[in-house]
Amino acid sequence: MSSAATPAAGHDPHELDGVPEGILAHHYSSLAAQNEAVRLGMWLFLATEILLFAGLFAGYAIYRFQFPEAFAEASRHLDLSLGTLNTFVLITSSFTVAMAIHFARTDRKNLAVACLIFTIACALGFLGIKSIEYMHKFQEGALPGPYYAFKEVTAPGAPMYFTIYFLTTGLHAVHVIIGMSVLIVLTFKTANGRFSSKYYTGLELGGLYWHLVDLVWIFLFPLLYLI
Amino acid sequence: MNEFFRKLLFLPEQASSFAADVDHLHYFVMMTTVIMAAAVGLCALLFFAIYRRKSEAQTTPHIEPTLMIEAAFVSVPLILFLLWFAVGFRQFVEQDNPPADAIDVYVMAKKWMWKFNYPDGPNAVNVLRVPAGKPVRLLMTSQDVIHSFFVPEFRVKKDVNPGRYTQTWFTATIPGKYQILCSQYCGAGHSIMRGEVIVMPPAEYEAWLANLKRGIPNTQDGTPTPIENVAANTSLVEQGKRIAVEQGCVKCHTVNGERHIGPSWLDMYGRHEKMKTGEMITVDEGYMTESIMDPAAKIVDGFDNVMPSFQNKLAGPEIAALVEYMKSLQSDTVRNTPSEAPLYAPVH
Amino acid sequence: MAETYKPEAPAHRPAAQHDAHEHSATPYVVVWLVLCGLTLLTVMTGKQHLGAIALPLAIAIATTKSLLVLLFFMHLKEQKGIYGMIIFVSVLFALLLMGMTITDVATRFKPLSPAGAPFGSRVQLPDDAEGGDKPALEKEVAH
Amino acid sequence: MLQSIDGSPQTLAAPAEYTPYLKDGTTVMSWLNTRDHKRVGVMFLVLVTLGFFLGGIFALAIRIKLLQPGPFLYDAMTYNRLFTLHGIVMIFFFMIPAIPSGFGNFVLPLMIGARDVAFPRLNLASMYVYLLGASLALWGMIHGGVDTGWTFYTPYSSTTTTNAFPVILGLFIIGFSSIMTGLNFIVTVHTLRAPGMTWMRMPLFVWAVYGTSIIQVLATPVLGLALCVVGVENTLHFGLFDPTRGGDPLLFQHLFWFYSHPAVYIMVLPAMGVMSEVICAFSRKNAFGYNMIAYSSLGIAFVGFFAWGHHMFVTGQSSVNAGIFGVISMLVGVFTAIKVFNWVGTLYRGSISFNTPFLYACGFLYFVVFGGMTGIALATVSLDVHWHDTYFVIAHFHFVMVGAVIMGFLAGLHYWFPKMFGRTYHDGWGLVAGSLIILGFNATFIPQFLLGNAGMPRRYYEYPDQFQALNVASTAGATLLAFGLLIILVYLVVALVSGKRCEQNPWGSKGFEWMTQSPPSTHNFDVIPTITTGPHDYRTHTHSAAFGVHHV
Repeated sequence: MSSAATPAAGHDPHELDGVPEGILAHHYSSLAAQNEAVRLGMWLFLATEILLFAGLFAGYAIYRFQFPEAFAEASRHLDLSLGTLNTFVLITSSFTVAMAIHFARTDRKNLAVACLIFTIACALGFLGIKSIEYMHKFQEGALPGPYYAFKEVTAPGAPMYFTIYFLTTGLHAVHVIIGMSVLIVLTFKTANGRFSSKYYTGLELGGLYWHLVDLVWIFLFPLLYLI
Repeated sequence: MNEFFRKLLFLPEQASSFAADVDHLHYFVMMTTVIMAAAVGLCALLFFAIYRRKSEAQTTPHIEPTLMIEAAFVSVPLILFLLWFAVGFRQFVEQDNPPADAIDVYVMAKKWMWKFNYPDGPNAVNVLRVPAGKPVRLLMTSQDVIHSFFVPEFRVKKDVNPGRYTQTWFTATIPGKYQILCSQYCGAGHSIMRGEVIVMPPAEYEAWLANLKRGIPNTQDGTPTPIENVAANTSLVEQGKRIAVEQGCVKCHTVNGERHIGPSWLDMYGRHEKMKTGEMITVDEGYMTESIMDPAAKIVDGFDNVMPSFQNKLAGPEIAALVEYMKSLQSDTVRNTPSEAPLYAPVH
Repeated sequence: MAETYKPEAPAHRPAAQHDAHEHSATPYVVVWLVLCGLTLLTVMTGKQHLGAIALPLAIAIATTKSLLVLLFFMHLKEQKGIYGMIIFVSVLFALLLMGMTITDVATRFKPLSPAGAPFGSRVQLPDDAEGGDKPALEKEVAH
Repeated sequence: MLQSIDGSPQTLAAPAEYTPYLKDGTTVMSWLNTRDHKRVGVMFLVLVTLGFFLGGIFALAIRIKLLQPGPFLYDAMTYNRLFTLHGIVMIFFFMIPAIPSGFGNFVLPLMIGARDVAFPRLNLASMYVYLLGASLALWGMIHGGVDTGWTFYTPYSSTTTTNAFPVILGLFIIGFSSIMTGLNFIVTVHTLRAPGMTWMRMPLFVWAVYGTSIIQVLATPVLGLALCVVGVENTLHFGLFDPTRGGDPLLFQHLFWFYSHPAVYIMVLPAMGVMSEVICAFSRKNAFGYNMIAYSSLGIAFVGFFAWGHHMFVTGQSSVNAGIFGVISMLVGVFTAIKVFNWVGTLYRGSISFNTPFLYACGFLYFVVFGGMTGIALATVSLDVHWHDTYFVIAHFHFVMVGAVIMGFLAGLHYWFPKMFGRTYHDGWGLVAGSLIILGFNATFIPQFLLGNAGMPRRYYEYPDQFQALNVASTAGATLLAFGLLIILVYLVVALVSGKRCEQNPWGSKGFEWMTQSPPSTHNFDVIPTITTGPHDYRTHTHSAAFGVHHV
């Protein structure tokens, strides 16, 4: 889905006095206009992501309102240290993606590639920590709906907490995986010199998507872990 | 005038108290719609007739609407629509809040049938008997999917959601038989899930109720489906007393006002209780049902948390019977009048 | 004489692609440190379970963190207003969806959803779920 | 085509030799791998027309069964599947993509003087995603179909044993096609307008499609989430809406209607855009109150998001919510009323010629007023208690959907037929078919209004006997409507094959899309025009005026 959203950037570059140059589609008046359009398209796509998660946050709001003590009790059984670590991992990865774009814009390709690789490592770390938490929950039986068999929390509505937990973190994990694959593609492109101070929109859009994934987690973490 | 419009628009009989008002708003709205549609259509045809194209080379002036016209285009529909809303919403709020002296009936919707429990009478399937001229409140819930209680003649409709109560009310004015239809899609039998409301003159209703209490089901009640027989002789209150004894409630809760392991049930209904957490609540059906299912939720101050939960031990109708029994334990009168409406908790 | 269509050669050499010239990386590092600090803050306050103000405080911290990411990491600060407008409108509609659903649940007729409705939402642990009149829905579900 | 600078009337030079987009590569691959927005638009039109006829077949099957009150022809489960599939196919396969992805794709770049949409490859991807979603849903329909109604209300949709998951997954994927098209158009309007075309000189169809795109981009994700969660609920039973675990079925209804109410404006707004163009073109007059129509398009798009609760007045939603949603639903109605008054104002002192598109415009005016105001009546909270989930609601949304949107679709089809295929159709047959459709449509749905008043609930396989007479009348009307639509199919296909070749601007319209050749070349304009006036400015008569150059 995301590769389709940034179509115009991935053309085979043609050199312009040694510095790679974005290809100008026939119907745009200038390269700047084309980059403007691509960036506007990306921001609109980010708007759709925000509304996608809005639905789940509405569900969270309702069930927290109806079962406050179940939510509080269940959230205390989450592993706060792993959650906090995950938040730091994502914020750092957001920082390194921003640095990667900064290096690309100042023609320091190798540093940019290094930052991107570090970001992908952070993403893998996030997914690793998440799977540890999931395994822990599977053993405990803290699962959504009819599969709920968690002994400690028996307040009414406890399964609703874990339904919301698995839906939100699951959907977020899917977006982390999408973001990671976009970053892997961009790393290869940066490696073979595709982006430069003349043209780095493709990398910037990948970075925007990754920042959004971080934004969603910034809201998810306190709501799920810190009630 | 009312009858003419009602027949013209195929509206069913106005057999409930607010049916007439709703229909008058109906006529006003529909007539304005038809007039506006006709006006716009005729105006377009008129302009077509007058300004038909004279020649291929004809040019037309560039006309912009004056501010006055723009203001009129906005304000006329706005005022009209807001007027409709004002009248409509007032009627809706009146339809949504039952009067205090309404007769309670518990409605249980189930895949493709209706079950009615009268607090102090029999329960019946697919047939709801109500006295004419008295408000009847329906506390409805469903056992599986969403259904919807709809009686066209009363202009009454309310979805019946699983997992919670929804309520609606009506005052049937004209005695007779009216069809209950399910109007929320609920599967294969959605269109055959029909019941019947039999509106009886008050005297006849009391006589019918009295007969049934004495266990003489003299009138065949609609078409009770084989699965559900009509338990004619025991009222909910008596069933509640029997359950209270069977389940051992009376071992901890006295019925004569003495303090025991649990709070006494005498005069409990409607009382303002202080909880352990200091929160003041009024004892109503919601609180009583909640305490049966989850005693630890709200414990009365001065008592400790020893009561076992009856979750999965008691079915829906048994809970309703227990609640009715508790409500009937009033010290001043051993009530056989219809139960008061539950006190509504303030909307916080 | 029809002017045959020729894709316009890029008439002028495009200047450096972006207007604001990037010079130093310090703003990123600063923003990163502030974000880490805010995360620590929200974890500390969250752990103490402050009760009523816990939620608004957590949301406030999360909003400031997201604004920081939006303005600096995503360069919203130095770009045209249209992008900020898009995000603002989408957040507005998101809040609208959450707000109206909460108003509905909050102002519902209270006995309408007693926590322990006859076949209410109490936790049915699989091992003791077979007792009592299990609601038909659950029978069908747990096949 | 040389552009005359001084704007003197340009005698129609022989059309210079150019390769129209239809001839520019005639291999199948050139169509399947096209970057040309016009070809994507034509392919979308073909697909949505197939969807329309499939939905029509389901509709006729339902109408025939309803001739008898008792069981007849097929059983209840088949009936439930039929009305569900009728709803799904008509709404998701036809109504939502028809005008935005069909005509919008073809005409919008022409109208704003662009060579193509902002992201040509995303445009093609949108069509393939639509194809993938539609085929997945069709596969689900063939293997057992789904009987939950197009609204998928839980807990019925989460416990139904019919084959719901592939259909839900198919609709989830079709949602992406809608998002892609909307996103594409917003970026196109923002970045690719011709020089000189300020926001206030854009044609009204572009305003309408712009408003629609905003809704498509901002509302469809919530439908995606709702369908995704219902799919998970139906297969894995996560219990998000499971009432026995404290779940709240109303939460699904909130999520579903948060999309589905703005979705009705995705359907009707483009039709209103087509109407603005057709009424201005055939009365040869500038739009009366251009600003009001333009701003009310945005107003509908924006306020439409606030009004979804009027679908849930009787579902046990709190009366506080009912009040809030009731008031806002009234505001949305005002925007439509403004548009209607301005259309009638446009006719004033125009020079009107009565062709098929204009007949559909008149039909549209009547249906939008009658259908729209019954919508406002339904939003009047106390009347909705009696009407909700009865045939009155069905008559209302068919009046607005079939009446407004399909009239708009047919008007657009007839108005832009010469522009798209370079041929003209037989106008006489067009008028006959149009009047048949308008007549048949009224005969089908006026009885349903009365059925609703009489209290017949919707989605009823067997109904009480007293409703039979009206149902028979409605079925008769439905056959007339179907017959009218078939006539259109016939004479349009005939026109496609052997229609008379037409000149560049057969209607003499001053819409910007008529300023380039018909059918246009692949790159639309030889030289990107500069715009100096608004659209539809008929103060000076130049038969096929040079592009936008007028004595201001």
